[in-house]
Amino acid sequence: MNRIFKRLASLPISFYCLLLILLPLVYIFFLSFLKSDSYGGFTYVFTLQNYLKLFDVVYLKVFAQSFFIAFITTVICILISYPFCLFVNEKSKMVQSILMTLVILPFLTNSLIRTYGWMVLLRKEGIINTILLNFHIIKEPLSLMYNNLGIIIGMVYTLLPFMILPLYSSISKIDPRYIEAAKDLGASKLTIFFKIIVPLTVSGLFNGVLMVFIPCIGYFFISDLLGGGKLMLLGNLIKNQFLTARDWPFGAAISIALLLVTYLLVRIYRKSGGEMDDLGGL
Amino acid sequence: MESKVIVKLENVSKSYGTKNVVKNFNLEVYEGEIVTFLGPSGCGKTTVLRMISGLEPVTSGKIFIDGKDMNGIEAMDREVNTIFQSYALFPHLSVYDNIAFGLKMKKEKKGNIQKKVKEMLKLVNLQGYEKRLPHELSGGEQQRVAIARALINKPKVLLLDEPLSALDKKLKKQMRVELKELQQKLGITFIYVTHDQSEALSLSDRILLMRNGSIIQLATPYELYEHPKSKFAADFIGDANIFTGEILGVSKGLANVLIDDTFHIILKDDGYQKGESVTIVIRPENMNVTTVNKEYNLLDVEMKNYSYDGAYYTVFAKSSLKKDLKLLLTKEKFANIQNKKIWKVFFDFDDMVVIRGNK
Amino acid sequence: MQHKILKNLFIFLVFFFLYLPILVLVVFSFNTSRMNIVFEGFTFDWYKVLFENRSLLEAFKNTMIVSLVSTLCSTIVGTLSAYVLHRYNFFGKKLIVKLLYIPIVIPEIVLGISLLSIYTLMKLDLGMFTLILSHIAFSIPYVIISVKSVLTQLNPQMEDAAKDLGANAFHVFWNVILPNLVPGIISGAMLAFTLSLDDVVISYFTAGPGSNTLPLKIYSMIKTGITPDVNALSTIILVFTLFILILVSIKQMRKIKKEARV
Amino acid sequence: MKKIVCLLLLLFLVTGCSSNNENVLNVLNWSSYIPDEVIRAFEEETGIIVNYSTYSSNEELLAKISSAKTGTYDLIFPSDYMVELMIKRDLLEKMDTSLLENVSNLKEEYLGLEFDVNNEYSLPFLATTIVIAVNRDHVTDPISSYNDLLNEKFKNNIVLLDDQRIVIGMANQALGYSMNDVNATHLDNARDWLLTLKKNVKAFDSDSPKTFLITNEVDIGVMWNAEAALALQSNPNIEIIYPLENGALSLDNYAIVKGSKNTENAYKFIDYLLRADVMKTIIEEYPYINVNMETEKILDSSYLENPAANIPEEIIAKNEMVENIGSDISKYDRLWAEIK
Repeated sequence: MNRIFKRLASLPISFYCLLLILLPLVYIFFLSFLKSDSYGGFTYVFTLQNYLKLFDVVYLKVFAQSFFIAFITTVICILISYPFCLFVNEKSKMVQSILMTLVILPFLTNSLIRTYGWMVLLRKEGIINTILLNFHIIKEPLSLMYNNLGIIIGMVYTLLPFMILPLYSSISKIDPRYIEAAKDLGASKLTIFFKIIVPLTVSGLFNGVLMVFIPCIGYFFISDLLGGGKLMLLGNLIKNQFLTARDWPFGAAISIALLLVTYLLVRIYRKSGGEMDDLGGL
Repeated sequence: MESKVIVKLENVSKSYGTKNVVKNFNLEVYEGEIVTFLGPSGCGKTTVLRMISGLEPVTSGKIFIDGKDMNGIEAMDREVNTIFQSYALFPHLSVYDNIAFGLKMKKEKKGNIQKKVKEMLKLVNLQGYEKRLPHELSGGEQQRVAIARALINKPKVLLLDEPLSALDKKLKKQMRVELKELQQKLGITFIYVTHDQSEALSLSDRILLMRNGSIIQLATPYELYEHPKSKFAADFIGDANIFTGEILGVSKGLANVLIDDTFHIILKDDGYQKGESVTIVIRPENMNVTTVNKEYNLLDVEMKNYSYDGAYYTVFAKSSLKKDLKLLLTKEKFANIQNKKIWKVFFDFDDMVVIRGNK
Repeated sequence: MQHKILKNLFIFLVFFFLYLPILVLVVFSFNTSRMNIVFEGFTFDWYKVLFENRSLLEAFKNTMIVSLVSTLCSTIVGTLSAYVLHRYNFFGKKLIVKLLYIPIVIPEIVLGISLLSIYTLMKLDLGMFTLILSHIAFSIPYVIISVKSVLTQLNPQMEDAAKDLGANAFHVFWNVILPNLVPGIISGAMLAFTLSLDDVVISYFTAGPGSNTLPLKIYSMIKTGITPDVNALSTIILVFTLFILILVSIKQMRKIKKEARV
Repeated sequence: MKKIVCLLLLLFLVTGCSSNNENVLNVLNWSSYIPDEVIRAFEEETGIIVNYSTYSSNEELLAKISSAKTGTYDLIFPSDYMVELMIKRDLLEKMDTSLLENVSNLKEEYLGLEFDVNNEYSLPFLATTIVIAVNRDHVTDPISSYNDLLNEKFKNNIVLLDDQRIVIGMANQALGYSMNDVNATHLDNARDWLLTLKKNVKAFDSDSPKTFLITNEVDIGVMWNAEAALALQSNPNIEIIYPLENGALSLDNYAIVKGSKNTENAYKFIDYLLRADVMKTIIEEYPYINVNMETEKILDSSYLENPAANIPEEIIAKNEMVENIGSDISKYDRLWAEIK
């Protein structure tokens, strides 16, 4: 009976891992070495062509663009999240928990709808431009979307809580006596921040970096809606390979490259002392 | 009258990988007695208990309960029950449901269960607590629920794994008495695990002293205290002044032992060989302060410090020996020495326990 | 003092940033103007339009089915698995523990396309089934982590006690462990449900005919022009989420108060 | 509580499965192509449930058809060159026109075209051509050809279709080549031309370029005629320009997917869409180029007088069509990635 229970109970998770995680990834890996034929399928011929294609200047450019957007987004998220979390952490426990709930709340609503809200705000004749024009702050409407700025606003907005939450959780764990001790020893505010707070929250920080940087590369819908389809990101490129160009092997190769980047970031996160269980928790 | 053997361990060993936690354990526990496994933490006493209960499989050897070989029989099917160190009450179940748990697992009839739980609640003095949840009870009450939950299954042996360690000192003493009374009332065999020697001494019929997975000594509390068979036993049970020395010579039924190269102790001869190592144990309460001049076994000492606990004075004294001496003195005796700088201690033959060897 | 004002101002600005687009949508869902620029007059028309949009309601129904079914399945599998991984050692466990983090860290798009490829390979119809399967695929790890965090806090002797009292492995899990996991299970299920409700990327690749979900529908609505009924829809979703959140927090408050009394 | 949840789930499952019954039709069509009410009326009339999904490019359609299991989709609406490709790849079922009562309504000139000479696999649904729409409220400069769009004044002021064949074809035509040119040097020139134009492009959008014009996001748009017609309806100051270049014509067609399980229903739906009055409803909602003779007779003036809807025949006559270019498509793919 006990053995049977153990066997039965371990079946679902084994099947799940095998069929829905391992198999798809192994298959994608396998696909990435196949030769694609024009318009459609692939032939079972081994080739490295798909990986060589990644080094074509055109596609390197797409990588560069994606990482640039992801990098800028991550930096902005960090710049907002650190002071925000530090200031919130100074409030009473009750206020803190209310504020953190308020951070999560918007993200329980549909992300596309929120993105649409930004479209209403950022359009040439949208709310922001209208207000600025009416108050004669600007003479010409600003270009706030259908460019990189729009993409970055959208990405920062969508991903900000993934930086705030892990950072807040590690900041709130800092023993306030460390900071008092540092003050007592005559450290300036900047020194306290860089020499005490940052080192103590480094795993939370990398958790945030991981959870912002990686999705940023793949969120094709934000660059579609707020970027006006002008900037091709890796997400769009992969999507095109699978849904329009139908070059699955090449799409698979890009995905594998993306997985490598992800793996690298996870390694850095683990090195910084982060726990896998702390990832992705809203 | 020879009692029936209820639990028997034959060459039981347990190892995790290459680490041997329990080594060649042999033990017979008689029906109706309280046997205590005593030893420092990590000595393997809890492991032995868990092997008896079936929560831990044996690596080799056999365990018999009531004559039946327990090999291959799981915890759920053994007629023993355990009271855990943290009680392990089910936090989501009421007192009633906690106590009824074992019977429900055996699929007893509802009416039966109700009746038995009621009896148990009465036994442990918790009538009216049926609907409470464990976190609404005090430590002592939780303890009693744990006892009731185990006893309701009418186990042949009750295993208790440090059951009192979570309680404060006063409650501990009270529960000790309650446990003993309960055991006498029900006549169930207790196997009791503790690292607290005073608990072991006051509760047990027999104490099994363990160290590093092996049995050091199995004896009644009196035997163990008065006649420890090893230095470890002497040291672990109660306080003791322990001296190690070498037999210099034997003559006229007396043996001469040299301690720390300075002090000679004369013992009654017990067939000692010249050059043999011996350990001499003297309990603090057996250290005699004397004003009479004896010819031997007199040591000049000087008071270092003392403490008073209400009944006795505990005195630490300096002498020519390396280790300080510890003495337990009555008020009168203490008054005698209080103002003297140097005074004498006499080692009587009858007060010294001699352990051959220096282990 | 001045510092404090500046700090509060910063906090306020961050919240302003977080709530601005939502506020805009709510306000303009009552605006008679189609263009969303100036508030011309108050109307409920867009709500009426919304409830006449059959394909949108269809998408809503699909979303609810997918989210509920996938949440139910992933909660059951996730809870059982968290316990199995915590309690037992079995062949392949080490690998499984590592694999579990993959759906959390890899880009959603990679998970989406790899699932799509595997469905094509296995000749599965793209539709509700594949959609639910995909949602289960990305939800399970979140449930496991959430349940695991409660599991590790349980008294390990509790399980021994149950066995000692005659419970078999199934009874130990069902009667003793499971009831104590409820908080972890609930928060895991809530997380799975919200993730599933809002998923765009993975659904984009694994949905088929007749399985359009709300996020996909909204995506195409946004892409095909300005439609104030989207505002109305988002307001409804927002109010709905708020309602649930308030319910949950009231329940939690009561629990905290009750515990405080004891 | 548990029971209620279970019941709810059961209910959902039952209602979810009920749509899996026999009488369905799985349609895969362009977004914004057939109004909701037309489909509802068909469902009411026949009791057939239409599962309607959309795509926004021919390539996406092809990808969906080839990756989905056979029998997933019944009726699709591929454009000309895609019909040819799909015939070659054996993705289409032969069409039995005898089952269609209203097939005689179709205009001759749209039948028997090169991509499916005998209309064995496809029948025309709607046609569309590319026009330039200019908001004359803000732009006064004369515009008559694609090359005029390179004017530096139009910085960040143009919306183009997010369609590589059409946009690259535009560049080819502007440079005097055929829109289907695959010559490497010609394509290099096309790339340079497009990179220059890109400075003026605010967005690439196939789904709703009209929105950009209507919201004054941009003042110039190169788009399908129906989009332009709708923009014109909401802003009469928009001028519709037929480009000096040959321009592009695209013909979208009914086609039944190989292995379809509901062919009978597909024919019923095609026949329904071929009715004069049904097509009138469609075309008035989405003013594309009408290919139905009988519909022509009953069209309202609002359609006939809209220069973006009622396209002169000589314009259509000189339009080029997108052709299947085989493996040279990879050159287009790369060029597309290069300009984005």
